[in-house]
Amino acid sequence: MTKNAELAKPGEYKPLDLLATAAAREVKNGDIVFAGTGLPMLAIMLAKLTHAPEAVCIYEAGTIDGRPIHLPTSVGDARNEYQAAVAAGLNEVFAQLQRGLVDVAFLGGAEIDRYGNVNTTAVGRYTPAPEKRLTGGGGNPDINSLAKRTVFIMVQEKRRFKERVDYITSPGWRIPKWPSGELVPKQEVYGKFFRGGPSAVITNMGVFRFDENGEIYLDTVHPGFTPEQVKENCSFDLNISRVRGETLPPGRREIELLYTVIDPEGVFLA
Amino acid sequence: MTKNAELAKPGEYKPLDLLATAAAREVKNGDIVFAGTGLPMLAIMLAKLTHAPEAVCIYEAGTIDGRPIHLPTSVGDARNEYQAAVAAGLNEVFAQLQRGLVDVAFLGGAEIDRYGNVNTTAVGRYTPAPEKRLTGGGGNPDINSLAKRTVFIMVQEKRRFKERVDYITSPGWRIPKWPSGELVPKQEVYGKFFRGGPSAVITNMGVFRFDENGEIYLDTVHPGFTPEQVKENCSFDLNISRVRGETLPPGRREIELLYTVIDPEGVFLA
Amino acid sequence: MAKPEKVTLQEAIRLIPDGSTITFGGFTIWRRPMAAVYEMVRQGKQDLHLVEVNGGTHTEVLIGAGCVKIWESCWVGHELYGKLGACLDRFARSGKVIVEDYSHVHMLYRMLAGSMGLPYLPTYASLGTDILNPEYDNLGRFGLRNGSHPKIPKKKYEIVRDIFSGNELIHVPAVNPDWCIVLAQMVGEEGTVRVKGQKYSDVEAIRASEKVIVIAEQIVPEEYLRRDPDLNLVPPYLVDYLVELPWAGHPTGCQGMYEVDGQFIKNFYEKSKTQEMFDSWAQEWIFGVGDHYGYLEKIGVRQLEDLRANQVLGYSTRMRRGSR
Amino acid sequence: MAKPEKVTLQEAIRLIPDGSTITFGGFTIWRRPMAAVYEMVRQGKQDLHLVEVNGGTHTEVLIGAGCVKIWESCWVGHELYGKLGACLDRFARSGKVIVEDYSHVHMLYRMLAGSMGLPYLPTYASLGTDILNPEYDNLGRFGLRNGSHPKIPKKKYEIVRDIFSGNELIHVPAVNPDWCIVLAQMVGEEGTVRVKGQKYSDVEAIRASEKVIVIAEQIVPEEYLRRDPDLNLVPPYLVDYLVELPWAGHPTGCQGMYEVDGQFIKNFYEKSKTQEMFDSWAQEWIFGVGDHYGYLEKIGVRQLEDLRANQVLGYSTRMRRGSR
Repeated sequence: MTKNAELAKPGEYKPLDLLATAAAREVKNGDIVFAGTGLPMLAIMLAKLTHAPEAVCIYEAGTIDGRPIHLPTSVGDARNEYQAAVAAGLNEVFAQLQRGLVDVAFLGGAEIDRYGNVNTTAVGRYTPAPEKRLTGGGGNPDINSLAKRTVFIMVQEKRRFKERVDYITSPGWRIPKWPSGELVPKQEVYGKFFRGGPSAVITNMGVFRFDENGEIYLDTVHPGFTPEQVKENCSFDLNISRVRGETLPPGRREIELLYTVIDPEGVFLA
Repeated sequence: MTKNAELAKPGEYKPLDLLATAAAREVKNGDIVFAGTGLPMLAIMLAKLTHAPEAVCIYEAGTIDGRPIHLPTSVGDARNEYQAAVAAGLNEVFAQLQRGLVDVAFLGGAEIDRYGNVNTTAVGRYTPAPEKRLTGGGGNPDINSLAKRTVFIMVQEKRRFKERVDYITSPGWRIPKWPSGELVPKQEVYGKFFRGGPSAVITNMGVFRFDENGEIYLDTVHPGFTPEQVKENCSFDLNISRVRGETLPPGRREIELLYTVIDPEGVFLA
Repeated sequence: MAKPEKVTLQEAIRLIPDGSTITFGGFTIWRRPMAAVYEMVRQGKQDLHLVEVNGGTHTEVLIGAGCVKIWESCWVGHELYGKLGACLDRFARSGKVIVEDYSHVHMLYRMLAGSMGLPYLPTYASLGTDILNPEYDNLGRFGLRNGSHPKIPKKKYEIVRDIFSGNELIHVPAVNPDWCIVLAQMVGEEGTVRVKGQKYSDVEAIRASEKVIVIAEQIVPEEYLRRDPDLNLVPPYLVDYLVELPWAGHPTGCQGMYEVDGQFIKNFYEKSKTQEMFDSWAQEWIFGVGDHYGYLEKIGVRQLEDLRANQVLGYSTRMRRGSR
Repeated sequence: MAKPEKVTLQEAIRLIPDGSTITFGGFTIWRRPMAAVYEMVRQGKQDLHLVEVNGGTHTEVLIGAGCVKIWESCWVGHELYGKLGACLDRFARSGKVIVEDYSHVHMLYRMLAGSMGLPYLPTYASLGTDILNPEYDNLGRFGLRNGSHPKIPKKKYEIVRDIFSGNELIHVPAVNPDWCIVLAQMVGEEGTVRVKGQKYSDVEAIRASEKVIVIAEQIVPEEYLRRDPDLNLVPPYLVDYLVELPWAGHPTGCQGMYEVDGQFIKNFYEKSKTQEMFDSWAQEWIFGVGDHYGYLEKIGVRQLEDLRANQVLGYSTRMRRGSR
């Protein structure tokens, strides 16, 4: 078995492996994690098998601290229930979320803006009839409101990284205060209920974080890309002045776990 | 086995037998019943064994539709769970209650007034320190607010049937509207949420009901008592003009069921 | 009456009038009463008002078949097997379906409020989003919040300042659907419902609704379920109609019974992208098969056995899921 | 940390500072963590602020021993075995304990709100009662609603007019106790809690509270409990401290384990009617026995075996309950 510390070299891993590994590294040991369908499931399972064995996973559909032996394909999956602590329902897990128990959550989105506002509802005009309807928010905005940290996993495209998203499905760091709609810091809208918000965005090109003003900046760039290339794939003027360097590639042990223990069937990792 | 229709003669039953039987007769077949500790348990079990086999019993502690084979002594009792449909908790049963599912509930009280307001909290002065502290309301006021009909089982004493109770624990037909405290009809306080209220009071001397104005009157008097005797055991001027006659005594079959099937151990029926 | 009436699927669905407000048990592509949804399409239900904690493949079938007028929810899609609701996209764009967007917590709390007999519940989930944009209140824009529609609240939500916390939060209005249809693994002869595994928001949907149809994969001795009341979901008196029908959730999954049929959903998703393709899919899989057993015959024993859950693990171990 | 720390009863109780706000699992005289209550008396806890969905024998012991300053709840008594709380009567009359009366639904919703992270919940239960009489807001009368007590809300309740129903209802404030102590039949080695039978308001009390102590009648393999996650109450991360102690609920009952000791409670109730008798009872049954095992020895094997539950029925069939 290879050592965890041995990092894979360029060409020895696929983009998805890097995404899963980078996402897993956002989990701290002991974290209570809210994970959605897809890549986040790989990330939390990888984290638990490596540096965060005491992390606990809650699924939106109601399963708490499952220990699946086969990779679940969605949060409703029966596989999540294997050796779970509790098989509850939405009311229980959302109560825990709103009570402030969730440390970190993984989310996705179709569009994001410089303040971390995310759109999963509709592209273009919303009303009276939408130009293009997406899935809708689901629990994304709730989890993003109520967890201490959230990590977004997204595809890096110019049309997805926008100055302003067409519809704010999920609240970033500057958000409308209704009924006026004036954009104000998240803290102002949530007051005593404020717990945190987007802490990282991981794409196929880099890892982004948010500064003191809640503005996104590029933190690390994935091996094989330059900060300028990332900037070119944003519609807004991305801050690349704080780049710390390259994103750490996956370890060889992490890749082995992903392909042989976590997803041997090739459900997500083809 | 004796026939249900055969009524017992004076001297063939005890006061408690009559109370249990009269209470059981308030249950209609198919009713969803909320029952408390003590006599109500005998009443609902008796009703189910006689004229209301499809009645269903919910206990405040969380058990729904139990089929106990040994008489429970309190609503929290494990005996309630035998062959129950669901062993839930307070949140589930109170949700059903507030949702309007409960047809009839049995309650008790230390004091009652002419409008059916009941006190189980404190006798005499309440504040700053009470003169005599009782148990407190428990679910009594909630059940009395939210069920379609409630039946009170009480001891008939002058000090308990008062012009005005010292503390309105459980709402009758004329109740204070806060913050002013003005006494108004229950319908006015509950508005759209109004479902009903006290429909009968059963004591060791008679059965009382409420008129169009929400005022209590004597409906039937137990064998062996006169309406005047009942009136003498009330502090207020009891309406005895509508007495229909004597309370139907227990059937022989009902007594047999009470002593041989429902409470063979003599938990309540010594 | 404390006991549900046992009826056929066709009888149960015939009871639902056009224009009803409906909700379903299940979660996205799990434990959805698909057989009931197909039968609703066969019976040509119109103007349905769906209020769902979340949507899924069943929602798309109903929308594509033209049964739905209003959809209030937070999400529709097919998880891994179809990234969005193509029918909803099409019907929303053309204005044939009015969409009212909430968040997942909002929808849950609307149903929970209804199930608790409350007119609303408070929350601060999803403050600062366009879900609360007053211009995006679609039912209001269409003039449907004038009080003449008993199942449409006067406001989408209300902003309140709370004296206890000193904070702003919102009240979301209760919903009490006319009908709720739930799929359960086991129901007792008298109607006690047992749901295995995650409960999703089934109990809230059942308690909130005026009439409840439960489709049981199997009806079992009541006495068996009552040996373990800790495992049961709701008592018989919360169920109005009971239908027994195996595989009633296909192509969605049912814990302990069968797997999600991912290939079937993927194929449906592709066909749902145009109305023409949807119509021919519906002809093939809904109208053409006649009834539920015709549908199962068309799927075939081999596929059903691949989908059948391993009785120890609760999910299929025979079905090929990935690329390896 | 996801796992509770395993400690002794003495260690667990030592962690609770005087003046703490405390709640308990259980219901009236069922599944109350009595061993913990006795230990609180032995350690001489002072100025406790109890916030309970309902009270019972445990409340009376704490009040009689002078540990309690404020009691917010809706009911105290001993069911069949003592018709009221004689200690509360005495301490309330003398003004040594401040009582705040709510209804059962109010208390449940206060705990539920706390457990859902909400500042309040709405209800219309118990409108039109003296519970809502503004002059009967005892904490307010004693000047404790001035905002300087973090666990005392600014108002007892608020009357609101709701725009959705057009009706008046009330908001009851959330409570988040500092400590919650729960007795469970089984806890896994890692801390998953299983409660058999009625759940009362245990999950609400646990989620609402800042720190949770669970007393397990028995600690069992975690893997065993996780085979059936449908039966478990809460996951390990909601439990801070875990104590294993058999018969920890005596004289209250514990489903599947043992019966209520009615004679014991009846005797306690009689003794609780004067402070002198209470003190000598406490000397005999709390201080004199030294610890929990001393207490059990004093009760004796014969009595314990009479109380032990029949493993099929979940309650005792050996104990004489009535007059026949």
